[in-house]
Amino acid sequence: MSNNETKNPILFFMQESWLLLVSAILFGCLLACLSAAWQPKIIQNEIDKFNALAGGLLSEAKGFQNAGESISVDIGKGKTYSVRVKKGTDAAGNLVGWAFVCEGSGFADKIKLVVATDAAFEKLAGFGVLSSNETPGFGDKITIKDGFYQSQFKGAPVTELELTKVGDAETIDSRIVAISGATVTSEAVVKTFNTFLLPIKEAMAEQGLL
Amino acid sequence: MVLASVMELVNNAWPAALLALGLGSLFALILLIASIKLRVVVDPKIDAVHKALPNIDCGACGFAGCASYAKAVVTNPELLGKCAPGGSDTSNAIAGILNLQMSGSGAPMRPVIHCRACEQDKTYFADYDGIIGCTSANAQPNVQACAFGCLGYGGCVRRCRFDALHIIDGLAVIDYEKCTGCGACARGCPRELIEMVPFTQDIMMTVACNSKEGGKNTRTFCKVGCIGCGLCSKQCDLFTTENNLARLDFARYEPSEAAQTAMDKCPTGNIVFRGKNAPAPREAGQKPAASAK
Amino acid sequence: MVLGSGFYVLSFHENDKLNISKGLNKMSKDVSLGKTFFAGIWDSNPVLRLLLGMCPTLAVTAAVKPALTMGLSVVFVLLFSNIVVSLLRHQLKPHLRILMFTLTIATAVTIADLYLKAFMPEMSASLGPYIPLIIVNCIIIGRAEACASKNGLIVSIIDALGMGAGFTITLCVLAAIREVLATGNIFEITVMPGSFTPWAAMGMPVGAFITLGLILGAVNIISKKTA
Amino acid sequence: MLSKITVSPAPHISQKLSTQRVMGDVIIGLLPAMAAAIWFFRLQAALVILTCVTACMASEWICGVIRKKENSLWDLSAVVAGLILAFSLPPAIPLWAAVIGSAFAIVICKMLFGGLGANIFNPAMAARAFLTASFGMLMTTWTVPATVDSAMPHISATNTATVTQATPLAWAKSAIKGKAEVTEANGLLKNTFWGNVGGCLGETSSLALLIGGVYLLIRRTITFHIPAAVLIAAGVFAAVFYFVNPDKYSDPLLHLFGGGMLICAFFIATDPVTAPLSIKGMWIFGAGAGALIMLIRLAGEYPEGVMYAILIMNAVTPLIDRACKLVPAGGKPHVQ
Amino acid sequence: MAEIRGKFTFPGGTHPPENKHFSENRSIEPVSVPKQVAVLLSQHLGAVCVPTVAKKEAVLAGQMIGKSDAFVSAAIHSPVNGTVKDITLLPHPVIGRTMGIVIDVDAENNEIKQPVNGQFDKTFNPENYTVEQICRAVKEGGIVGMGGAGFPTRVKIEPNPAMPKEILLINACECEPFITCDYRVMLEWTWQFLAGVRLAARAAGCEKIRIGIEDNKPEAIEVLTNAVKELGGKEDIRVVPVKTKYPQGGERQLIQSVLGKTVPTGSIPPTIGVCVLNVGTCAAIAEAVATGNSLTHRVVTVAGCAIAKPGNYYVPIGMRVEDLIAYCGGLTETAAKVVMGGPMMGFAIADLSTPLTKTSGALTFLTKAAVTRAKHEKQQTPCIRCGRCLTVCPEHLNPTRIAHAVKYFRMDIAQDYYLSACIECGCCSYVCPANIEITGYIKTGKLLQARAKRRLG
Amino acid sequence: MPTPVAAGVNSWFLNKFELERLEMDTLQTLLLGFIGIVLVNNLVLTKFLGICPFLGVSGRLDMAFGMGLAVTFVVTLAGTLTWIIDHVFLIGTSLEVMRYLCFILVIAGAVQLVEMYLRKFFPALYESFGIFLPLITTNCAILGLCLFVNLWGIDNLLEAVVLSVGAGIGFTLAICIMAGIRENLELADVPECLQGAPITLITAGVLTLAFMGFAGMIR
Ligand SMILES: Cc1cc2nc3c(=O)[nH]c(=O)nc-3n(C[C@H](O)[C@H](O)[C@H](O)COP(=O)(O)O)c2cc1C
Ligand SMILES: Cc1cc2nc3c(=O)[nH]c(=O)nc-3n(C[C@H](O)[C@H](O)[C@H](O)COP(=O)(O)O)c2cc1C
Ligand SMILES: Cc1cc2nc3c(=O)[nH]c(=O)nc-3n(C[C@H](O)[C@H](O)[C@H](O)COP(=O)(O)O)c2cc1C
Ligand SMILES: Cc1cc2nc3c(=O)[nH]c(=O)nc-3n(C[C@H](O)[C@H](O)[C@H](O)CO)c2cc1C
Ligand code: SF4
Ligand code: SF4
Ligand code: SF4
Ligand code: SF4
Ligand code: FES
Repeated sequence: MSNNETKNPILFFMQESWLLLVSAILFGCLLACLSAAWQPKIIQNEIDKFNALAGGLLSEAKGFQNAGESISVDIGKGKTYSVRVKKGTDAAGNLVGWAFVCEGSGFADKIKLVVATDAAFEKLAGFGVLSSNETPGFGDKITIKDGFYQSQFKGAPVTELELTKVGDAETIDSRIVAISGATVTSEAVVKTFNTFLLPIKEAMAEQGLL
Repeated sequence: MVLASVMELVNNAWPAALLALGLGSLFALILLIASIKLRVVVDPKIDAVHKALPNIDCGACGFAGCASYAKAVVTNPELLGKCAPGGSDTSNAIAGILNLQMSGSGAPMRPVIHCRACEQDKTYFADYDGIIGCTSANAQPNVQACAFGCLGYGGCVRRCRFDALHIIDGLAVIDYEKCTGCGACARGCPRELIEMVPFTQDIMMTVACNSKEGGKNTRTFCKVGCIGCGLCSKQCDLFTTENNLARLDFARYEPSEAAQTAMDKCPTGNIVFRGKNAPAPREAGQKPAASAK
Repeated sequence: MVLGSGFYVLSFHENDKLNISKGLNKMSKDVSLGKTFFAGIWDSNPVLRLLLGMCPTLAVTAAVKPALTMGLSVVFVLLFSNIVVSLLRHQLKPHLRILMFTLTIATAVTIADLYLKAFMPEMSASLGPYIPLIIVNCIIIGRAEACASKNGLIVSIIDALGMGAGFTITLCVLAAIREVLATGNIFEITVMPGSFTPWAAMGMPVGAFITLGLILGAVNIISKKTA
Repeated sequence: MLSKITVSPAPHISQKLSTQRVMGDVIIGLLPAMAAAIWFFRLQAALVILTCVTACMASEWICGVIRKKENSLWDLSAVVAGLILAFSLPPAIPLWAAVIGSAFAIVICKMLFGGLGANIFNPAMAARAFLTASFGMLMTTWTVPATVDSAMPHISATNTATVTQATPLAWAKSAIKGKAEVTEANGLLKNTFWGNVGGCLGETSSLALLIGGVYLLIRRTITFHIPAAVLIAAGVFAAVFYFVNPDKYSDPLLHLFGGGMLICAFFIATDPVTAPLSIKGMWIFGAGAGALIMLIRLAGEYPEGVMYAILIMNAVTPLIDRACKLVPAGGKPHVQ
Repeated sequence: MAEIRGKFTFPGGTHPPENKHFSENRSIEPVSVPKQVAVLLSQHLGAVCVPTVAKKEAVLAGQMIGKSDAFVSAAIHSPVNGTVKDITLLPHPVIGRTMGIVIDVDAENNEIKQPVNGQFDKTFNPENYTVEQICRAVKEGGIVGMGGAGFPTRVKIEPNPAMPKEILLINACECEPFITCDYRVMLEWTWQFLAGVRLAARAAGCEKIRIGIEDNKPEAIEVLTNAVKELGGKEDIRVVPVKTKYPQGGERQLIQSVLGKTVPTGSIPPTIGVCVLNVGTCAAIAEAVATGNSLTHRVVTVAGCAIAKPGNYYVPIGMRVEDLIAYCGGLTETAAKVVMGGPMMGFAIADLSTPLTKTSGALTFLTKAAVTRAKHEKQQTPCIRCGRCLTVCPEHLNPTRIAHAVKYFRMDIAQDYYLSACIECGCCSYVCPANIEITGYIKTGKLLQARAKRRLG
Repeated sequence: MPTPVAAGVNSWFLNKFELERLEMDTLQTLLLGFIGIVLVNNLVLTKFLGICPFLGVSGRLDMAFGMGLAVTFVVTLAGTLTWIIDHVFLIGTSLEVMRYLCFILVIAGAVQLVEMYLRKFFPALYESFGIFLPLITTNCAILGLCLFVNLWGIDNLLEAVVLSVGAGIGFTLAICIMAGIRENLELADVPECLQGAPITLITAGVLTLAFMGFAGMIR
């Protein structure tokens, strides 16, 4: 071994590590191929999930397409979040509403929401949760589809929303009643709406979408 | 068609393959160079010995753990054979690693307890009311009339990691099936009643008393104590009597007529067998077998 | 790295040490295939006896479904790495052995991750980074080092299956307990009476740690009784 | 002649003091608070207290039987744990939840660690934390004391039928949002002192707790160090904020008398088992607890921080003990 | 009489009930000669003596019957005229069965030995004796510390160039409950005691003499103060009242209280130039130097509810406990414990045939009621970490930690928390509400450690 | 002039209590992120990362501290390196599929290199904390942190570094607390079947309950 070392380092290197190198190439190829084969499916999964959530909110919508440029929303701390608004169309291709993904910080972690509005961007069609890590039994109640919390957003006006602890959850207005014991999560959702709704509306108007 | 899809695959795969190759060779190179340039000479024997040990860190060898024993035994092969739990297998394996021959008789060391006084055989002057433990009890003298016998608070039991010792009827009793000969019990006894002896036989004869008290006192203090009468040493040269106490030379012991006679003649039934499946000793106070003849 | 696990052994409590060394001994001494398989399930169960792979054990057992998925992913990765390592075992060079293991395992894990993302997106999302963390699960590299690099293909496969099964079963048992108490359901089927108020804490880290602690205690009792 | 004499190591005499007596004193110290609880919350309170104490004692007894240990029931520590747990539960807690909490306290937090004296965490607080994590809703439903005039402002009937009232601290917390509510919260101060407010069973009446605390101090069951450290640290913390911005932060007195502060200072932080041994350690422990309570109250997500502050300080108690290791009277020996 | 309040004290300590009333007003009474005495060959720290007499040999009172050539050792003497009956194992109050010499008393030819205090008065002049003379007398008289530890006194007072002594501190605290022997010696043998003090100071080369005495003994303080005045200030002697607190009499504590100095952990007083002697020891020095008598008798306090006639007795060393009990009218029905020494540090005796030794300053007879709650495991609870033991420990240790470390055989931890710095005063056990035998565990720990060391060595 | 740290703390307070949203400067973000990952999102107690050493090396305080230092060192190194690799090589070239492979190779290689280096040139340092290094490669906390940094979409290097250091310190904190507790439990009458790992897990469970107190302090 010490002979090899001194005589021909390259040969020595190859002797020691050819197996590793060959496997590296093989494994690299393997992964690339698998990825190539499955990537479309993975992307489709995401689209499907969005469509399922947004479709659940805008029941007439049959499909969603990107509309306009992506919009940069200031989410504080000097950071921005880029939103791609999608246009929901019915079978005939008519505009039935808008939907987009946005996020805010919840109790435990980030909460990603799908928010949908009517065609005029005047009234909310509600929201769905794309991902959240809130405490089971507390914050994760926002993920209950058509639960009392989610329902309050169906038909609420696109304005500054307000969270209250006590109130009537039945009336649909800009006052949102918090989930008892999960004020933080409830507030995070409301805050997310407030951060995104109006800037997006403005930007869409600028882009001439509205 | 086929070619096209192969081309596409290759097209997809080359960057990944290249990246993997690049990283792979980079690290392979670095590690190779490092392993040569930064080599620290550690005796590979230490590692090998460590692996051969049972790795339970019981401390029987007298070192802080298997790792430090490994280090020690490599530098000083005389320490071979100290790992009791590993037994001869381990010793042989280490000897193999160190290219040594295991020497010596190799009779396993096992503990014997030099006392056979159960609760009803003992005399007490007072009630001991303190910490349950032999060292503590021994620090309150004269509670138990015999200052040499087993206190029965299990100082040894607590040391044994192999559940091989139990207090039965006020006396520590060794379960030779479970005992590994680690010697921890001997270190745990404040009265130094436990002696590690070479078990040249499956069952060993022993004088189960430690009392250096004169015969008269021993008789009043304990029903089964050795009174130092010297009958055994007259029968068999394996026995010696000194300081009012008989002792057996364990290293030379093997079963013999003479030894058996000595045992039978003992007026207090103090010479007994110890070991796996040892026969039960004569009952306390029972007449010597010889006189029954 | 296996030396690494050896080191943990040094600093563990006596209780654990005896368990671990018993487990490791059993592993190396057993020869028959059946025994090899069952060793992984009880005598040297990776979680309960060797205390390896605790992170995923705790992290994914809030419910049975992710636990099962995790278990099966580990089985896949174990199989993959054991097979590859076993096949290449004569070619391994000392300095780069570990690098080779790592490479193999990372590949297998990436495959598993891609598969989950493609075909079980929900599951993939809920398992989050714990699937890629299989790479550093000591069980896998431990088996590669201790079994696959010394044994033939068949033994390695059986070993992987046994270890994997032991891991999966443990995860599922733990998850079942936690899921029932935390939600009243199991596999999303309600099993507790309607009046049962779920113990949300069981779904949180507390529940994970305490339940696993109690299970380990129970295993200690059982193994002491049967020893 | 005489019967057998006994022998044991010195000393042969001892002070007339026993664990049972120490615990008994704590129980006596808790009596005023118990009376207040029963006065304000009536039958509910009595039932919860009874359930917790019984369940704790039962758990202790069962664990003793299983471990085949000397019956440790009569050292009364389980009774104290049960009382403290009951006092830190909301009055409307269902009794089954109280039983789960008691079992968690005694079995998981005390007996598994080796029983009295070995537990790292305060059993009652750990159990409360477990209940809070499990049954958040139940643990934040505050019934109105039976003595309260239902026309008082902060009483609301939510979706459920129970009439609930926000606790003073909850008001102080939401008060951060508006001046009017701060004043209102401050107006609560008098009621808070007497106990005429919503809250956990044992925490509402500051007066009762003070009486009990003084009793313990007089009996020397506790020393003044921990309570003083807790109250001073919390008081200073709260006062700084109050004087910087009285419009937004409530009166420090509300923080001292509101919520679990007093029961914490006199009965919980002083739990000898989970507090440091040395005097210096006690000061650190108490000050840490006081500061953490205020940090959680003012900056955290919860209106009250006693339970978490205590648990966190319990966790670092071994480290505090180590840091405050005593130096022998003759200085550290040169060679050990 | 003006009330005297000690100003000085040390941090820590506790206040067990003093219980001195049993014997404090009873003057020293010589006891009649028993039929047999048993003189132990091991009565002090250091080497065990070798008998210098044989079985059946006749011995005279004061005759040396055992000696050792070791430096740290002291000879032993027969207290009576008689014949050696046996040299055998005998019960020792502290170390179990050890060799001793049993002497049958020659009943016709024995008188009760009377104290020699009458031979001393204020005119006694220590300058009449050279340092060598004093040291030889102390050595030949077999004098050992009578305050408890039994360290050979000669070693303590002999000039040692390596550790020059400046201050002689007389330990007159007698802080243990029940014990009054030193108090009576100070009251009745005042001049003999002071003679001893001055002789010791001369031998040790100490310029200053301080007598530390607890303020619960105002009479003794007054008597001594007056006597010192009468001496006329030739020497720098001061009587220093200190606060009554247990263990004020611990030498490290007393040095802290009286001199404001601390003895470094693990060291002995001479390292800071202090020599500490007990009252009884000084009296013995005076007797040995002035009359040539060896240490064969000492004052023993007999106290407690369980004995018929408590008092202070002048007893031959080697008298058996049972004989003294008989002389004092026997035990009462309620007796539960016989303690050699006081209740805080004394040794409970199991075998009443145990002979008295040079260090046995008292026999305390405790009833069940006095042994408040018998301290045994059944009545213990686990430690509730109340910290009381830390507060009272005069050595500022963490007794509970040490005790638990010993309990779980973690000698490394015990040592880390200064196991060996414990003076075994018993304060921690006394105050512990959980009733844990903390001191017992610590003592056990020291034994374990000694054993481990022996094995290594 | 207040020091930067004081200013950071100060403005955090302002923000927390004044409610008007001030412009948060970077320092503040970093500070919050740091405190967050040490206390609020402690890797061991909330994310279950690094449990093996947490159980294995928490028997003695000095060992635990050594382990904590080693982890802090390695996690800082790994977090930084992997962030760079991720952003320089992988994201640009859409080779994300190679992420895990690259990460683990980088971590394993770097750790091994550092270990050998220490062993050769700083034997004293190696004895006190280098011996832990090889164990750490198979420690979830390292790879986990790298993955979380990626998952949270941390897009600047400084933040990644601060989070990495914080993660290491959080680990050190948790393991030292546990070591203190375990040293006490050694002198307690813990039921035999629970001694060792089981009681450590149960303690960790209650510890997570305690750390919930920090929840929501930083978001
Ligand atoms: C274990 C635990 C988990 C919690 N999880 C959440 C949560 O996921 N979301 C939330 O908003 N609040 C959660 N909280 C409660 C909040 O910290 C806070 O107390 C609550 O938002 C106050 O709401 P309330 O005013 O309705 O009581 C949790 C509390 C505990 C004790
Ligand atoms: C001893 C004790 C400890 C407590 N600890 C806490 C705590 O840590 N967190 C908490 O939210 N409430 C705790 N509580 C309850 C609160 O003191 C009080 O009930 C609280 O102000 C309730 O406010 P909230 O409205 O919503 O949650 C504790 C109560 C007691 C008696
Ligand atoms: C806790 C404790 C208490 C003691 N109390 C006394 C005491 O009251 N009187 C006394 O003379 N010696 C007492 N001693 C012994 C002294 O420390 C010291 O050994 C003695 O005074 C030395 O004198 P000696 O050699 O003449 O005996 C006590 C020792 C200890 C450890
Ligand atoms: C002053 C004092 C305060 C106590 N406080 C508590 C407490 O807050 N919680 C508790 O469970 N037990 C408490 N106890 C009882 C006992 O110490 C506790 O149950 C132990 O933690 C159990 O090992 C207290 C005891 C005393 C003497
Ligand atoms: S043999 Fe020794 S240690 Fe064992 S019980 Fe007897 S006296 Fe105690
Ligand atoms: S009885 Fe136990 S301790 Fe003694 S030698 Fe045998 S195994 Fe060791
Ligand atoms: S530890 Fe020792 S010195 Fe301290 S109080 Fe206890 S017995 Fe006295
Ligand atoms: S006095 Fe007793 S109960 Fe209190 S800390 Fe000391 S040992 Fe523990
Ligand atoms: S450190 Fe996470 S599984 Fe081992």
